[in-house]
Amino acid sequence: MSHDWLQGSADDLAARVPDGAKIAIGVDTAGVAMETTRALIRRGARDLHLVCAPMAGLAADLLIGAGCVATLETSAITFGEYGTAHRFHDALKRGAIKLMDATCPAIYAALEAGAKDIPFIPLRGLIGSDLAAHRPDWKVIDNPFGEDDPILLLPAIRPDYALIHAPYADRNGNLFIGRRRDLVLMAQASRQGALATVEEVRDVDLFSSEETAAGTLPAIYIASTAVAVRGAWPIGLGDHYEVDEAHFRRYAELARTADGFARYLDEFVHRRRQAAE
Amino acid sequence: MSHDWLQGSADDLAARVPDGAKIAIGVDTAGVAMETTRALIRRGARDLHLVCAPMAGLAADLLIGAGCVATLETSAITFGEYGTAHRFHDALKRGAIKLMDATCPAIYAALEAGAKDIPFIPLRGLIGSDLAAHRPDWKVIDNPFGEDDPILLLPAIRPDYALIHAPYADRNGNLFIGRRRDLVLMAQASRQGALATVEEVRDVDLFSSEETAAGTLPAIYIASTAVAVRGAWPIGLGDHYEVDEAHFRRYAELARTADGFARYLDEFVHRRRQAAE
Amino acid sequence: MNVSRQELLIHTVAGLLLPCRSVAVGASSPIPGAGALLARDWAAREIPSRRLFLTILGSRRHNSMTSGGVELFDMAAQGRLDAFFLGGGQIDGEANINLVGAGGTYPQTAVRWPGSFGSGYLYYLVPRVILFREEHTRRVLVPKVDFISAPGPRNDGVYRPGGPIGLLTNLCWFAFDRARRRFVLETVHPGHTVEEVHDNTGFDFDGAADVPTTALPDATALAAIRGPIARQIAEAYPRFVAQVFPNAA
Amino acid sequence: MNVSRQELLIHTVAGLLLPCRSVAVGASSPIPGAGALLARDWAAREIPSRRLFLTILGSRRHNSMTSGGVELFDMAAQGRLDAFFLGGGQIDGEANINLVGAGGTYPQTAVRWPGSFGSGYLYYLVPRVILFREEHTRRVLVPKVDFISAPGPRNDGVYRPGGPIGLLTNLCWFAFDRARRRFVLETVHPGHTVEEVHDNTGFDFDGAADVPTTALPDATALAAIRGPIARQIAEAYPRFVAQVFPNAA
Repeated sequence: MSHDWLQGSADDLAARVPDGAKIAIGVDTAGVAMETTRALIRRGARDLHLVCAPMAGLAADLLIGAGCVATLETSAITFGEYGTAHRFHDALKRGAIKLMDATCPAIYAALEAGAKDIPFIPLRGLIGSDLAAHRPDWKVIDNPFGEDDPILLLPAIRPDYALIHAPYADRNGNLFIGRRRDLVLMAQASRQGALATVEEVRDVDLFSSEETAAGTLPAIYIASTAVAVRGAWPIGLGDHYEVDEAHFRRYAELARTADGFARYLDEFVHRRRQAAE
Repeated sequence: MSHDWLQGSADDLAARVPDGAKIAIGVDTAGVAMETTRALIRRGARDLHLVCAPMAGLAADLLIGAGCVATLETSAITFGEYGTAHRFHDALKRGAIKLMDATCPAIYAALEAGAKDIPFIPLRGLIGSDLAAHRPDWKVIDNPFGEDDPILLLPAIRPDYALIHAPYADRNGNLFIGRRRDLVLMAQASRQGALATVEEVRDVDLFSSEETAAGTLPAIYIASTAVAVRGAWPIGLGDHYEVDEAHFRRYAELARTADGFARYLDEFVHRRRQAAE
Repeated sequence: MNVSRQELLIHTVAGLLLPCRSVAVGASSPIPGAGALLARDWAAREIPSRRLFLTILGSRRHNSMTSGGVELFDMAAQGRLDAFFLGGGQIDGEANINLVGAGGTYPQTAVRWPGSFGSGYLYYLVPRVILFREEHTRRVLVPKVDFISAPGPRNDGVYRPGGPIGLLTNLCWFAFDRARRRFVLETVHPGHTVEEVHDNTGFDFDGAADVPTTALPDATALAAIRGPIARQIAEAYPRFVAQVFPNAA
Repeated sequence: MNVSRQELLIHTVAGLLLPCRSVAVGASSPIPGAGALLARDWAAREIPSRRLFLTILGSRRHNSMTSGGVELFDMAAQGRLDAFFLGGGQIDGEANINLVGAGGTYPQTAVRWPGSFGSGYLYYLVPRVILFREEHTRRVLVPKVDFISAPGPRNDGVYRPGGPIGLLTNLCWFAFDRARRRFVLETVHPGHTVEEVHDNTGFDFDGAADVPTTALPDATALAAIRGPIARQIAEAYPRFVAQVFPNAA
């Protein structure tokens, strides 16, 4: 197999992301590129505009805590049952990040508009909420096809890159993603495409059967790919591995304070220690 | 297997479609419900608004020729290499149908707006074309997020039903469609959902693996399902059977004249003769 | 018959969902999830059998969506989602909900919660939104929320085919009167009193002087909850089931 | 070396597509499809090897899209589609194209063609649209089209990052000058003359008095066209290959 599309590591992907870039990351169930996230911190990325599609967890908390993020656009930051996003809360209180609070379907719709490269898209809901009140970039117009029908318009979101992680790539660089079509949306909406890590490269052609083709993200949407074994760790990956709960507990303890968080970064990001499986 | 969701035949599906209904049909490569189309003609449907998603072939020509159609919304009517749509041309010349000429992405985008139930969606292109000049239902506005940037708004399309055909249903009424996501769009956009025929019902659960799940249209979008073996005939169906070219030649001859078309209907629609495989 | 608080809530949720064809349950919601599974079981036992489509976010098995995360929201817009659950760090008497934060000045609130999730949209579109918040205190049920993630129904000309049908807590079930924009105390859970509800609610609400007690599950329902339903919800919420139904497995 | 008309066109198309990263070819387009396959082959042989993403609509093998029919159009909007082919029942000197009908009064035209397909959108967005129409007559190449399916480039403030780069026919290759909104005769195919082009073109165009002849494929290219390329395009166009390359299989 000649894989000239394959990079050496997640650090090679992170090297492509300039300071100030707009980066999309996905939900914990969709394949989170945690190793690329750590690589971004190692490379010292700054002033990122983080678009959580449509919310995020540990990846956002790490990037915020490490000072990589200037702007955070999200519907929620949550670890679910696995603790609290202390670094996000701390940055908010310090006024260290600009927050663009949204609701999930607004981020999805804006990314869909991005993938269609239409400048805006209307969405129901939101009018009369404080979410809309704090988003001067959203506009309410009178539905031109209705009467006395106010409707919100969202500007399209086109990230520079989407960070994604998938179970495997085929020999041509197409990614198997199954039903996780959020990854398709994120990759299509991104101007440069996805920076993708995979657990492995398999010597197969995903387009050879209608079943695997249906669950494939085509290579044309991928800017760069590298293998990162357990690349979503400590988050789980579908049928492949479970969330590392013990590690989340450890993180929750350390990330309560800036010092503890610095020790966490030192150990697990800069020195690249992964908990044993 | 108890299949209480399964109807007896395509004629049971056609019985659900009232006169005047807005009906979506798909392209020849996506699984055309030809048997349901014939059943609609048998039931004598009238005044249909046919939405071709985003164009159509024989199914549209048959429905138009049989007098079922009042309004035709499409980007093209074509049999590809298999002849000319004589009944469409004849109806146009007689002024028997209202034509809403479009371009493929406009119909897709309007159906996407339908699936999101947003009242309209912007689209690039079209401005300055005679397509736009003849569509008073489309509006040009100034992009509220830009400057001196005219952009077209399309009203959403929400058909009442989508007519679709798929290789098989699983035991719970989910349909395997593979990559043919046009069928998902058509079903989601339709208020009542899809009227679906399948080649067979298989005693499997499409959601049991990530591969088959990725290529599945969930049962929640399906209004009614029936088995119709070779239900796309004389059009082909993916890996299952090829187009019946001899039958298309026969159709092309007969459909040149109203009389010939009437003989075709009598033989192949009302007397239900299918050419031998 | 000893019925736990969770069992009562699961049973109450199931009753509220029974009329539905399609229900979705958000993340971190084991009780709504179990209630939806019970309602689905009841619908399947009707004669003729009736299908209740159910999506439990975070579950791989009870999830039949194939178009990504946006599908839930599109489904709601299409009118294909009859019920959903929302909570809130604060809920006020006009059914405004706040999932963002309290105190301080936004965005530098004294307390910050995860965020609004899908509430700023689903609350307008889903016909039967059930507000579900176990904690029933004046800290949660406030006169006026500090931040409106999603506003309660109001007559402001905004497209709003959906909205809350009521609020279920550890103490009671409030219906919500959309015309009068007020909660109405409908039933109080066994072991609790109307007075207790008043004492712990920060907003005014309506209700007859004589409020009935929330119905308990019968033996059949209780056996279903403790057996098959507990086992089904364990796929998405193993820790919840280990704590509340240790004998289910 | 005896080069057929089709072989010359395939070779010319391949040269026009060589700079691209991503090309799509519409339905009923065997020559553009074969040309795109040849360009892909050339790109793969470059050192270092370069990948040309190719989608042939109607082909199952040369189609790597997984989001339905809309994906082609979204891809164009995203800037991920460098080239596409459009034709027309009529094409005029300002590169307006008509795929709808001629004569009569719309919609009751004397002649009706299938319809506009994706032209009313792709023509604005794809940077290298190649107008491809084999028939080179005054019936097709008219002073002014009867219906504008898609307008040629014009200075009207409409968002238009794309447009035609030229027009390829059985007689010649015209480039299109977007600033002057006129076709420019660039090469005339072997065996034909500038005079013949003028006689058969219904619109005015520019061009030097001394127009070069369209380059012929060399022996390597011709062997590729007749062998592997013909075999690859046969999957989508078996009848074309049986007619034009009977010895390919």
